[in-house]
Amino acid sequence: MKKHNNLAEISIQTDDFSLADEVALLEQDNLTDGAVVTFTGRVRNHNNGNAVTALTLEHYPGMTEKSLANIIKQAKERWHIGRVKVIHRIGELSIGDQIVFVGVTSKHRQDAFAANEFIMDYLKVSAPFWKKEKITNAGKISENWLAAKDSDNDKAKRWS
Amino acid sequence: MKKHNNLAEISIQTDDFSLADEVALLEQDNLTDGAVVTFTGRVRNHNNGNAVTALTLEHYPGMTEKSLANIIKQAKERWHIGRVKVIHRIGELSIGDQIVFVGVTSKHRQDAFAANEFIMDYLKVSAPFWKKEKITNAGKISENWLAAKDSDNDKAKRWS
Amino acid sequence: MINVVFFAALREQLGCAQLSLAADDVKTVDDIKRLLCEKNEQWQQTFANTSLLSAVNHDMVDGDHLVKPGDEVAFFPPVTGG
Amino acid sequence: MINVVFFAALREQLGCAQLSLAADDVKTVDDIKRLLCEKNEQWQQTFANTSLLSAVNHDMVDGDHLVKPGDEVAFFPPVTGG
Repeated sequence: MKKHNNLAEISIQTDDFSLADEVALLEQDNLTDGAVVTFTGRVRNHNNGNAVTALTLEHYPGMTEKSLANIIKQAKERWHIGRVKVIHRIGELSIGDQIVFVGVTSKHRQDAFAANEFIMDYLKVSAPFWKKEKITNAGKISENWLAAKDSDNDKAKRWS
Repeated sequence: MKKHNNLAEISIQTDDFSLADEVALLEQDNLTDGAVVTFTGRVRNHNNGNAVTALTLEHYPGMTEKSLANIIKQAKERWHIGRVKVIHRIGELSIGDQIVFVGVTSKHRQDAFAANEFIMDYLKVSAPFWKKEKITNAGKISENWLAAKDSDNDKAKRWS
Repeated sequence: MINVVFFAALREQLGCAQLSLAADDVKTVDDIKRLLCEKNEQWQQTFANTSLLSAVNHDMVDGDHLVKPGDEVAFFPPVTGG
Repeated sequence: MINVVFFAALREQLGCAQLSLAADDVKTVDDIKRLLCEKNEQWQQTFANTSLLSAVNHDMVDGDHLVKPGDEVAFFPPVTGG
């Protein structure tokens, strides 16, 4: 495989991203990996029964990148994967907006599926991002920091 | 969720497909599903140590569609998933070409990951497609029908 | 009549993609296989491959599956798509 | 000096994003927490939340983790990205 030094594996950004462009980068000059698995997370219009109208994402600059790099490193130690890309947006987002992208290539699909889900599961519990939702409940608008879910901890524990 | 009758879940086609267009269709008017998982399979340049130069895909018209519809039905019974799209190309393909696409949306990412991998695992062992590879070995070009892999049967058995 | 179809390597080995059989003498998929093997040595050898799969009316079935006039019966090697 | 930073709901509850502490009196992350709780009732109540996480120099750590001058110590609620 040709080296691709210009492809940073991690991007924390306010701007939107293009799924097609990201996958094209993962596949470029990469004819050995036949499998590409992507995960895209978007802002839903509902959460816990409330109508969500917008989302703000805060992060801890520096630690976020370090945390994600560590997760990717672990994934590469556990599975035979080729290229990895993780994008997470920060700032103000609207309903339907893309929040997060994880793309993984591999020779065999099982590795790409497992590594992609592993990265998402650990991102959810160990990468320092926080969501604040703007919700409408009975006509009243309020802003709430999301509470972490036990189910996310359970998902991450499956891998250990 | 708005009904989308114009979105066929299965397509067997000679033409290439656009990942971006397919994901856009899965997400269109779909603000309840926050998770989108895609799998894309491409023609690799190597297989079993031989240099692959091209691939021909044959299928059994009618049975292929029925088989894939049955796999999708099973996936919907096992997991809470929203929309599904399966595309499989047939005919002559070149190195790097896209062969297969599976896209699944869901409210919770775990369902989309599991359903997507389930669909691929069963497609591999029960959908009537056959690959013939054009390979170069020690300067000699030959055409070989691919042999089925035991590992694919093992993967499918994991789900039962 | 029963419509019998062959795919991929099997089709190439037999040099035949499709044939029609009178339904009188056959009750099961295995009966059809036996009848085809009587054609000649080559068909017999080709069908000796135990990994061959069979389908009736687009559903994968075992050898003891019953067939009736108008059915489409298919024989093919293990699948390799995806 | 030790640089202490706060994020998300914790930052809003404290009304503080960052402060500096003399490193003399603190050996561990828990020592810093204790020192912050002495500021006033509100800080004490806010840090009573047992689910708060801590990091030193961008690595998640437990309360008994040792700190030294120049370290960046962070406190924040459980993460909710993705």
